[in-house]
Amino acid sequence: MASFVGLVRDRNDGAAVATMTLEHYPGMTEKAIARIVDEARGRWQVIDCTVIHRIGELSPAEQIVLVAVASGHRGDAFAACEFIMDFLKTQAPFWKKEATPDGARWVDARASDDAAAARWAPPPNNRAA
Amino acid sequence: MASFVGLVRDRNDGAAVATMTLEHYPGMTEKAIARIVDEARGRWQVIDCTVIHRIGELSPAEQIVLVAVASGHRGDAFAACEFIMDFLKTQAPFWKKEATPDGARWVDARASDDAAAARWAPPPNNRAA
Amino acid sequence: MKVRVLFFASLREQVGRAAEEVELPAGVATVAGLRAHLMARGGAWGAALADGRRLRAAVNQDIAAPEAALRTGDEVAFFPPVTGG
Amino acid sequence: MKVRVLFFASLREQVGRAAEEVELPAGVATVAGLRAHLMARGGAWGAALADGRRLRAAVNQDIAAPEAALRTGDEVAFFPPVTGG
Repeated sequence: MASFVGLVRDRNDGAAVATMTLEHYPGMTEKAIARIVDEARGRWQVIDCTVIHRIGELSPAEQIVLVAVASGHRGDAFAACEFIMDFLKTQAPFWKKEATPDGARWVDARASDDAAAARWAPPPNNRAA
Repeated sequence: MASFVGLVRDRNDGAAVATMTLEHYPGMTEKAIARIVDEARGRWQVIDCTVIHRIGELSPAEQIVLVAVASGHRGDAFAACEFIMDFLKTQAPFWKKEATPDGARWVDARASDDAAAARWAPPPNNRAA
Repeated sequence: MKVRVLFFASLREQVGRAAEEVELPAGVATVAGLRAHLMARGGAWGAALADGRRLRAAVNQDIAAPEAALRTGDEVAFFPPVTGG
Repeated sequence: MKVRVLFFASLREQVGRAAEEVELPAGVATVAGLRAHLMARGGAWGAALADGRRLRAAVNQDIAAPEAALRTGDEVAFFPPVTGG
């Protein structure tokens, strides 16, 4: 079983983070996560999969997101878990706002997250769901 | 934080597994795990890393091994965690013996585990520890 | 044709509202057309929707391209690139 | 020259012991030499150590190649490929 837990950073872009607030798009969030999980199930052997994403106000070191994937094959568990994280970061409608000593600011999307998601080529036709 | 938990299989190679016993090489085990973790720390940005491997008799679905890696970078956490698992499987002196309805048997090493470990090229010189 | 328009995150703050019903004028039938129609309101609307690279849209809760067609009753959302996970 | 030799897992069961002190005859000074010396005991020893592909060795708790040199007091272990994790 491979899993990933994302934690609230206590510093980001050089500033101390007092609290972080997660806004989301109710309805689309659930739909986007279900689609990402279905895509992972079509690509790898997955016995079970859990995705939990928190919303609202969080403090540094609190957990933001949990992705856990159980598989009979270690490599599949790791790949599916990382795939789901990469696509949550780029496809699921969540937005982070940080409270810092200089005031509140929206976190900028990162090019590195787009690059991480782009690494995953479309599935080969013979394995597509 | 990326993590992996390995569980005792309830079936393996077509037979039901009643219990599984893990033998190890005291002394070398600790040395081998420390070396694998050092190697991962030399390759990726790792804040902290925990490896727990059980020994003795276990039942199906019990946890065998836990590898947890904390990093400021998601990709580093996943890579270091999978690297450590792949090398635990091929370099650390543990041996599994399964009790099945047909008697006890030692588990065979898998070519797929050697292949998984071989995927990790030596580190580039400029990043070697 | 009437659609429901939602705004999220920094975009919601810039335009000062989370949702509204918008009556599309004749000839406006795509996401890009709706965006141009809203920008034409001027002021914060123009500024908030100006940068296409920082703008994403969804129609009925699926990510949609600028050329995606709109139908009456659709739920159209505008938001900046996502930053969850 | 005397070394301490350990056996693990299926190999331990085949040779019927977990550890012993071995006095190496003159000219035996490598892992491969020790293996040949033990195989020469015949019976289970020959069978257990015959298949080089299924045999691994460690000297002083580090994986060692067949040509690795031995020194008096070394701890040498023979075992099958590992299957933990």
